[in-house]
Amino acid sequence: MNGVKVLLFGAAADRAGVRQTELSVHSGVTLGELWPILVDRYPALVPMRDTLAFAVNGEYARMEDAVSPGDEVAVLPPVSGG
Amino acid sequence: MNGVKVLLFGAAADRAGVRQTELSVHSGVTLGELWPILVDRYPALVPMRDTLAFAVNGEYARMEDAVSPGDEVAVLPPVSGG
Amino acid sequence: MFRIVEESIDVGALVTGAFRPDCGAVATFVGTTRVDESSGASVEYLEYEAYRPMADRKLEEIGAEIRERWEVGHVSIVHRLGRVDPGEPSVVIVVASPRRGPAFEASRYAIERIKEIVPIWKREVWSDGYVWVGSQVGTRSRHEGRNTASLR
Amino acid sequence: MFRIVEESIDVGALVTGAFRPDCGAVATFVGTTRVDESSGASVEYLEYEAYRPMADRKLEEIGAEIRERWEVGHVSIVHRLGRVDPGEPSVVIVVASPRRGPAFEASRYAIERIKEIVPIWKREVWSDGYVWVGSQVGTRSRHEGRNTASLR
Repeated sequence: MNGVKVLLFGAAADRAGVRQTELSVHSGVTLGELWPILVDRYPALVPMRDTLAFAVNGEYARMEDAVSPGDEVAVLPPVSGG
Repeated sequence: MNGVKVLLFGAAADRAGVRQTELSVHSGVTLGELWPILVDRYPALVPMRDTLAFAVNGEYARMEDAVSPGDEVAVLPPVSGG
Repeated sequence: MFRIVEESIDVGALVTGAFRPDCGAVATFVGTTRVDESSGASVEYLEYEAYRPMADRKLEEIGAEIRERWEVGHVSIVHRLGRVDPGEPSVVIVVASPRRGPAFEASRYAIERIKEIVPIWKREVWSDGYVWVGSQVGTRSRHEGRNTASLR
Repeated sequence: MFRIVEESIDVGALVTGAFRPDCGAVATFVGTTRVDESSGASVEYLEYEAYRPMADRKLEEIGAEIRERWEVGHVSIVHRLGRVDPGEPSVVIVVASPRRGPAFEASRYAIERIKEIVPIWKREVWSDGYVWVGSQVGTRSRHEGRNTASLR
């Protein structure tokens, strides 16, 4: 497959209205390049941008980190456990 | 009665060999004046002097505080609860 | 022992399970649902969700950080998911150490780190709507100074 | 609730008994008998005694000091007397507060104050004699840098 699985949590899932989606990407795309594709589909996420963190395959990642088809990307609002 | 009850605890009871005794005093004697009478009876207490605190009727007291017949004096080594 | 659970937490068993003859101090922190109140509304319960297994791994990382920084004989962290009613525990941290200083410091460190790095989220369900804590996203609009409405 | 007891302490009941809907944080400290070792000898158990009822009153005073200094919903302190075996609790402190900062600070304060003002004494019973902690009076003579022998 040439998609990445995108998981959304908490307020991000709430605003997007989905908890999971799949985006088609070419290999080597960065998280920063993935974001416009995601918000194109879920524009309600736009105002959350500055509060979000991201994980790739279960580890925190930066916007310049690359994503490959088959990866799992997670959209993480500010954590609030405890 | 014209005695004060003296209770000893922990290391003080250990060194004196008793947990309780009674000393005859005149009214208005201070704790500081009581001490020589006590160590006359239990000389093994002498080396502990600087480590001890005292209570009169269940509250911490200073050496200049007065003791009256009927009072309860407690000889308190450094506390080590917890 | 680091666990994320769906059911209620047996706090007593966790605490007594930390007692060891080589430790003289056991510090425990329990986070419980607090009924906040404002403008006539109140919190009815909290609801937690997690990104697993990342959240499980982050709890283990916190345990490893603690063992690097302090001399501890036992660390356990259990976090609950789903609905947690008022006065019920959502998180329990237990640290045993030979001495009390490290036990206190490590247990405090654990809860602060949980709130920083573990992908768990809580939703306050109020009598008049809900709020995702930290994001201020939700359905409450009438009361909060926290700008719940502006994001909707 | 402030108590001095002769029997073993039900730690789980004390902790869960502090959960309240108006508090979000419960900090607990448990002091347990630690098996210290030196020069081939080891601690076999601790033995505690108290000057009562002064000790009971001092525990209550510590509770009052805590309520003056911090916003707390619940404070309990239980201290055990007599023989306390390795890994067994001698003291349990539980503080519930709306927020975690005061809960941590108050529970730490409680144990420090107990060690300062509550007339309770502990004797370490070693495999080769005993020592009154703090006084260094006892029957151990061969090992300690603490001048056990010089006072005898």
